[in-house]
Amino acid sequence: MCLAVLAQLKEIKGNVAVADFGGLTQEIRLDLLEEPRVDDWVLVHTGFAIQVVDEKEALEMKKVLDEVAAINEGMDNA
Amino acid sequence: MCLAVLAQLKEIKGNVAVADFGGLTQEIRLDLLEEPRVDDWVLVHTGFAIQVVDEKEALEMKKVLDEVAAINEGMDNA
Amino acid sequence: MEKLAAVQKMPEKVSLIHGAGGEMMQSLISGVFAAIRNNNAGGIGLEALDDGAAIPFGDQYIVLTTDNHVIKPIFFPGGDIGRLSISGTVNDLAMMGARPIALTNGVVIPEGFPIEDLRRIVRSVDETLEEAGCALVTGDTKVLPKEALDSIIINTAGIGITDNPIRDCGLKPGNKIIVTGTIGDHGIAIIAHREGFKFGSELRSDVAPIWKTVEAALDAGGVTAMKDPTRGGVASVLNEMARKSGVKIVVREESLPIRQDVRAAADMLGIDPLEVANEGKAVIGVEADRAEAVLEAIRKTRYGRDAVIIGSVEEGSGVIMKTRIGGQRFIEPPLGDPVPRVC
Amino acid sequence: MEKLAAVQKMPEKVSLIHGAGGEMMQSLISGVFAAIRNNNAGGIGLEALDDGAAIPFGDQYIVLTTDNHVIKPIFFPGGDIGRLSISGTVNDLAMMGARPIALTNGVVIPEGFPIEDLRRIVRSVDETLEEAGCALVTGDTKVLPKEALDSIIINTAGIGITDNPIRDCGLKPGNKIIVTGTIGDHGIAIIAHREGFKFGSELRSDVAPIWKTVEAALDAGGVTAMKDPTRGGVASVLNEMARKSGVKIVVREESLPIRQDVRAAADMLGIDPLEVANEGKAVIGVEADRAEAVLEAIRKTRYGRDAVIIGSVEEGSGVIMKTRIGGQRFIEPPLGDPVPRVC
Amino acid sequence: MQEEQIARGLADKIEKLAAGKEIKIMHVCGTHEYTITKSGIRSLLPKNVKVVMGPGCPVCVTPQAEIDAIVELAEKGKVICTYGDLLRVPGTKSSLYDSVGDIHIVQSISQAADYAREHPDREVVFMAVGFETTAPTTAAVLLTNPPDNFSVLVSHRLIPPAMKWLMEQGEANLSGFLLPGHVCTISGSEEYGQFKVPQVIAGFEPLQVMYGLYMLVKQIVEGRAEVENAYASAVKKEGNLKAKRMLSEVFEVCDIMWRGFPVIPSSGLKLKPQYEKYDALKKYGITLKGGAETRGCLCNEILRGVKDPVDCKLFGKACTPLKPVGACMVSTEGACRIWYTYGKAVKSVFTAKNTK
Amino acid sequence: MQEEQIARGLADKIEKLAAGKEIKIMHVCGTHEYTITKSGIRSLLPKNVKVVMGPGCPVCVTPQAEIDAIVELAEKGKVICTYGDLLRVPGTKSSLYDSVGDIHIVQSISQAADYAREHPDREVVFMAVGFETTAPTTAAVLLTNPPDNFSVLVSHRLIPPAMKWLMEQGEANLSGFLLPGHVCTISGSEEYGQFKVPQVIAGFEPLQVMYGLYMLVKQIVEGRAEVENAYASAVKKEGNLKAKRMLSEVFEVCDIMWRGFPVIPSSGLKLKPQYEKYDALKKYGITLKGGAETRGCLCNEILRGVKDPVDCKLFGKACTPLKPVGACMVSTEGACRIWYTYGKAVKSVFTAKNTK
Ligand code: SF4
Ligand code: SF4
Ligand SMILES: [Mg+2]
Ligand SMILES: [Mg+2]
Ligand SMILES: [Mg+2]
Ligand SMILES: [Mg+2]
Ligand SMILES: [Mg+2]
Ligand SMILES: [Mg+2]
Ligand SMILES: [Mg+2]
Ligand SMILES: [Mg+2]
Ligand SMILES: [Mg+2]
Ligand SMILES: [Mg+2]
Repeated sequence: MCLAVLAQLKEIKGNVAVADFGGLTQEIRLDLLEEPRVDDWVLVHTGFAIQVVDEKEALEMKKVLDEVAAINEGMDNA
Repeated sequence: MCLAVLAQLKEIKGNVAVADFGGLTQEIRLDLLEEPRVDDWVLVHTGFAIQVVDEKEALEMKKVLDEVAAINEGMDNA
Repeated sequence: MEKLAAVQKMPEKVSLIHGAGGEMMQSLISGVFAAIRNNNAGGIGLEALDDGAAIPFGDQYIVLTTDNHVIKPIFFPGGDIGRLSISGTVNDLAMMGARPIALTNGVVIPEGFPIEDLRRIVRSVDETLEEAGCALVTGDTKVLPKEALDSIIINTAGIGITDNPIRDCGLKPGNKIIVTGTIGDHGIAIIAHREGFKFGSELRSDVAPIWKTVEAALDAGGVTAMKDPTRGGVASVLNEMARKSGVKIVVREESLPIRQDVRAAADMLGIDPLEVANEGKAVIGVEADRAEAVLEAIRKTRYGRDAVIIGSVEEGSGVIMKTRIGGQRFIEPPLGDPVPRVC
Repeated sequence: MEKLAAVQKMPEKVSLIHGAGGEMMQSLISGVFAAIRNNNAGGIGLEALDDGAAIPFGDQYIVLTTDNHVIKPIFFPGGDIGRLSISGTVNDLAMMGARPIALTNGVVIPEGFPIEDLRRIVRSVDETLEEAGCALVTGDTKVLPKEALDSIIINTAGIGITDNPIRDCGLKPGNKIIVTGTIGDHGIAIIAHREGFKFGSELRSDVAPIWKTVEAALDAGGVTAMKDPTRGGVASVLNEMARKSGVKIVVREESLPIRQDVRAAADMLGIDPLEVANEGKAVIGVEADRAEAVLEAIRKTRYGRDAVIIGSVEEGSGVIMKTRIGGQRFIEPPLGDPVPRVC
Repeated sequence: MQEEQIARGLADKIEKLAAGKEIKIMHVCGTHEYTITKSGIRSLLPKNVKVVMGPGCPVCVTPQAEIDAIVELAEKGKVICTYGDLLRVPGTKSSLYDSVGDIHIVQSISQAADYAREHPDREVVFMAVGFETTAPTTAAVLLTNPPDNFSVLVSHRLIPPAMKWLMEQGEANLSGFLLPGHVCTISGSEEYGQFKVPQVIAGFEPLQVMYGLYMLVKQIVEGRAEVENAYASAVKKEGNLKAKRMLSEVFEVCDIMWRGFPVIPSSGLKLKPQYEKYDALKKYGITLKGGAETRGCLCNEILRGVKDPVDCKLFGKACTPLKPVGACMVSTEGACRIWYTYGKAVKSVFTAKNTK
Repeated sequence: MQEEQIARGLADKIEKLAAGKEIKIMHVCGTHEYTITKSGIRSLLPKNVKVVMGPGCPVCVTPQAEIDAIVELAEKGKVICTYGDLLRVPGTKSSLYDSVGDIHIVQSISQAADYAREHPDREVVFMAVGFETTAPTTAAVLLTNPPDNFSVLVSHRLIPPAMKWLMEQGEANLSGFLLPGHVCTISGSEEYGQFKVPQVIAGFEPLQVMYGLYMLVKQIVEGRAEVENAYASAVKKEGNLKAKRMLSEVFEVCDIMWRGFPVIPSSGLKLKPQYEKYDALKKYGITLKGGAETRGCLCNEILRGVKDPVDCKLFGKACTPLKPVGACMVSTEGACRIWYTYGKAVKSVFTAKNTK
């Protein structure tokens, strides 16, 4: 538990949004978010957005890459 | 109405008999007959013997043949 | 306009009667499947609606045929769906004059089907292959949920080889019509068994691969047409052969070979033995002067002992029966699967 | 004793998983159907469990294959059961290296099936035949009561011709493994559509007859083995080819061609695209020095544009995936049909 | 061959006897129609001797309301046992064949009772159609304590009251009746004496039918009006007394509607009070919905012998054996079905006679 | 390739950090297990760093009694909507998959409610499994007036009480916990402060898991015991406050049994009185039958991390993915199922490390 997928809100109508899952769009429910906005990146679990994530990049490799690169250097230096 | 087939009683047990339908045997019910006897020829309709027929020959062509032969002669003479 | 009307008269939904091998099946096929344009690989194709197709290959023909087997019960007196699936395809190949070579087996099984039953079917398939002298060379197995399918379905396709395909449309006025054995054995046995009627004696299906019987007929020479009287029975096959050949067939009622017990059961069930399936018989058209020789050759084979000439071919159309009392009537193809009746 | 135990472990009843194309299907086939002794007509027979059988005829081979098609829904994005039934058989023939010549169609229809749907299927069959350059030459139609069957079943058998059959067991250490296009398109599209999931964009089945793609590969030379990753997907086919060839296959995760939207839907559904069916793809083993030439030839064809080399063959056994992060794991054949999951 | 000679002999006599007259014979038995059709008897008769079918097919005369009732029971989950004949008979909306229920074809009511005995958890209803021949079998089973989960939808009818009603209409142009041999096996011949028209009881082999027709034509031509018995081997004057006793123990006579006819007085059977517990309609609270029969269907006139199937505008168009409107198109012995299937054979009669 | 470099870098650091120690990490999330297995993470770790799976698969921890209840509802003709995961989970006699009912696989509870809305004549029951991540979606649907023919069988459970109980058993030999990222997205990280053991919240991409493992090993080796967040992009300290509000509006905490465990205090959710009308058990009068779990199954010890699947006598023999005895063999993320399917991959770890 629990499979969740990243998606971007494209259109909002009440508590439902059209979300883009990377080439695929699907309607999801927004009940669990305080103030969802179009273009927000959200985590989707069982058809509901469960959290807005800081930025798209946040969940992508980039951040991890940077952090890990830093660790690697730190360790190598250690 | 009503399909009925000629059969010969082979074995009797209470109100049921094993009847021979000319190469095939099947159980039939005898409820509708007064005094069925083994070797009787009967007319069978929906699994029940509905009447004992006088003789096997009675229902066979033979009798008709004779009658008709007589008619034919009679007519020809007429 | 005539034709358009006929097409429009096609019902909106497929009904059981469309699968009963009679006129309605013909109308479904001609109304729907005949639309396929890529229907011929050079010889006898789909358009012929014969027992199989024939494709020229070198100076011979590859004959190809297929049949789905959906019989219930799957085990019945005289056979089972395994023997049926092999015999059905061997016989269709034989009806095209082809020696059966290799068969396929496409099995669709309902979830929950007993493995032991499957083994029994497979054993029967193998025994029938042995008898027919051919091999099952490739297969496919699918399983469907129990809600989706209630009994096993076996498709068998097959190939055979012939120098000279026999058609079902080759009858010529003057030909004799041979039936290779007793009529109605399979259909009457199945219906009696399926309906749970208790018959003391054993009605048995005639299901068998009859290539050797057919081979004997072909070797004797003069065969002009063949078809196996499966769904729809002899009534249906005679009509189809007459229609496709553009001839009339006249059959004498008293010549029809019908077993005594089949006749008795048919009478009790109110079903005409001419209208039920046979699974080990052929209806063969033969040139009149070869008829006796062919008959004799057939009678020497295991499955041809009761062969008889049941009628002859004339100019005209339709299938006429000269009845026992000298009346005449058309033999019409049955409309649907026969149901036992009491009146 | 080992073997006896394995046979005794066979369950008493067939279950859905026996039809899902994985290990259980293999066990059903080897535990039941392998008992058929009349299984070979002189070339590659039933015992090979290849995509089809090959029968020597003169100095060529007739290839014979069969498949039942039971897909639901019968109309789906990118195709329908008609296109599927033709493509499936054309592709099995192609997988044996054979040019498809003639097909059969055995249709089992549930009572009440709309005639218009049947017409639509028949049109699609015809279009696919046209595209594949072969003909449907013979057929059979059965109708079952609505209680007995809930959706149409189409069996398609077919014959093809080849000078030189290709096996699924021909992999040799050093060979490269090519997949002719993106993986999982059909299975993911079907599951998404069947479960009624509302996807805005169009996931589409890849169902297509790919003889021309295969022909290009064969013409380029060096092909050692072929199989189409239908039921059980690429995961199943790689395992089967490795097992039958007695080799190990090593696949690099990052080389696997998977469409962005298929990946997204697969993630959402919790299903592995390697474990679902493809209906217009081939997994091809090629000698290493011909790999680039074969790949180039394939890529020039309509259905081969996204072909890639996904891995290579080594001595050993099993199928190993080198993962994106440098880990490794076995790719196991799936046990049953994949079901969407949320956790 | 001998059979053929005899039949031709009889046909010749009939032709000679009937010369110059228009004779129209009604039979009231589906099995007579079957024999006549299957052995091509009409092809042996002269043009001026016509044989038409009356209300003698139990399936044909079962009204839609009764079909609707049995279909309703099927839809309510009862196991329905029926003779195959009834399977495709259309009710208002559906036939048993097209219904969703659990339908068993039986050859005998006793199979239905056995099924109920073997499946005590199921409710089993037997659809009891048929005339005097069949009704005693229902009585016999009800007299032998069938289980509580067994009941019958009684749809039995009697032939003589229908013939009586028919003759009272005046509207049927008939020279005489070929009486139903198996019905008479039970009921005997006496009862038919009430009708002052030529009548002959006949058996069912082709030659027996030919013989009966010959006797009837002879009686007609000779201006007599009696009940003659050409099936004496099976039919006694008094019929089957035991069967008649059982009938009257279980049933009492009632007025009943026939398909194509209005309610005919004293032409039906209903269960006596002590057997009402086996009455499926009462047991499950089903009421027969009387109502308009399908419009345009001439079953009515056809059964009365005043119209032919081809007179019906629906014949072969809206009404075919695949989609029957009236019951005459359902049964293989229904007049419309027979004309539809074998109609051309009528032509072959004349072809046969003209070309020889 | 860059990913591979990074992963190998992390693995090297882990190996160096852990050198000479035996480290056993428990994760409590099926999706973590999936990532670990599918990307071969165990093949990258040194022998002395083991990762085991705790009670983090909602399907694994659903007791037979709840499966029996939903199967009973299916057999009573209710339409059952469920996530695919639950389909093959065996109850006492049957799974939903093997039951005769009308079972719909849904991707979301809102599809189930829509189905009920579109089929007002059917009774629709949704089987609501899942932890803190999933429970709010149930709350959200119940807060938006689902139709009267809709109800839920509430099978939600909470992770921290289970971890607490687990640690109180003393019987689990664990160095630290990899915390479930998506559960924490809702619940936040604060709650886990109560546990005085090393803990790291991790995401689900292979590198995120590697990164979380690295942080956890570092924390363990450094002798700290804190809640670190390696999934900060999604997990806030306070979690998702709105979702938590909705949870407490609809549900109250209760004691509940877990498969393989006894009743764990305050580890379940039940509907508050004002939502009881949506409680399928109450609505249809079904009682959960507590009872002996299958004998010989070690799910219990396996989930606690004290036994491995291969310690179970039934493993691979009486218990296989095709005929699972315990739920750990059912879910693709169940420990037994994973060992059965990918077990050999464990060997390939060492092969890989030895041959390079
Ligand atoms: S053709 Fe049909 S509608 Fe017309 S009278 Fe006959 S049964 Fe009735
Ligand atoms: S192998 Fe099966 S019985 Fe043993 S612990 Fe795992 S799930 Fe339970
Ligand atoms: Mg044929
Ligand atoms: Mg065929
Ligand atoms: Mg055939
Ligand atoms: Mg296949
Ligand atoms: Mg032929
Ligand atoms: Mg294949
Ligand atoms: Mg195949
Ligand atoms: Mg295939
Ligand atoms: Mg056929
Ligand atoms: Mg191959």
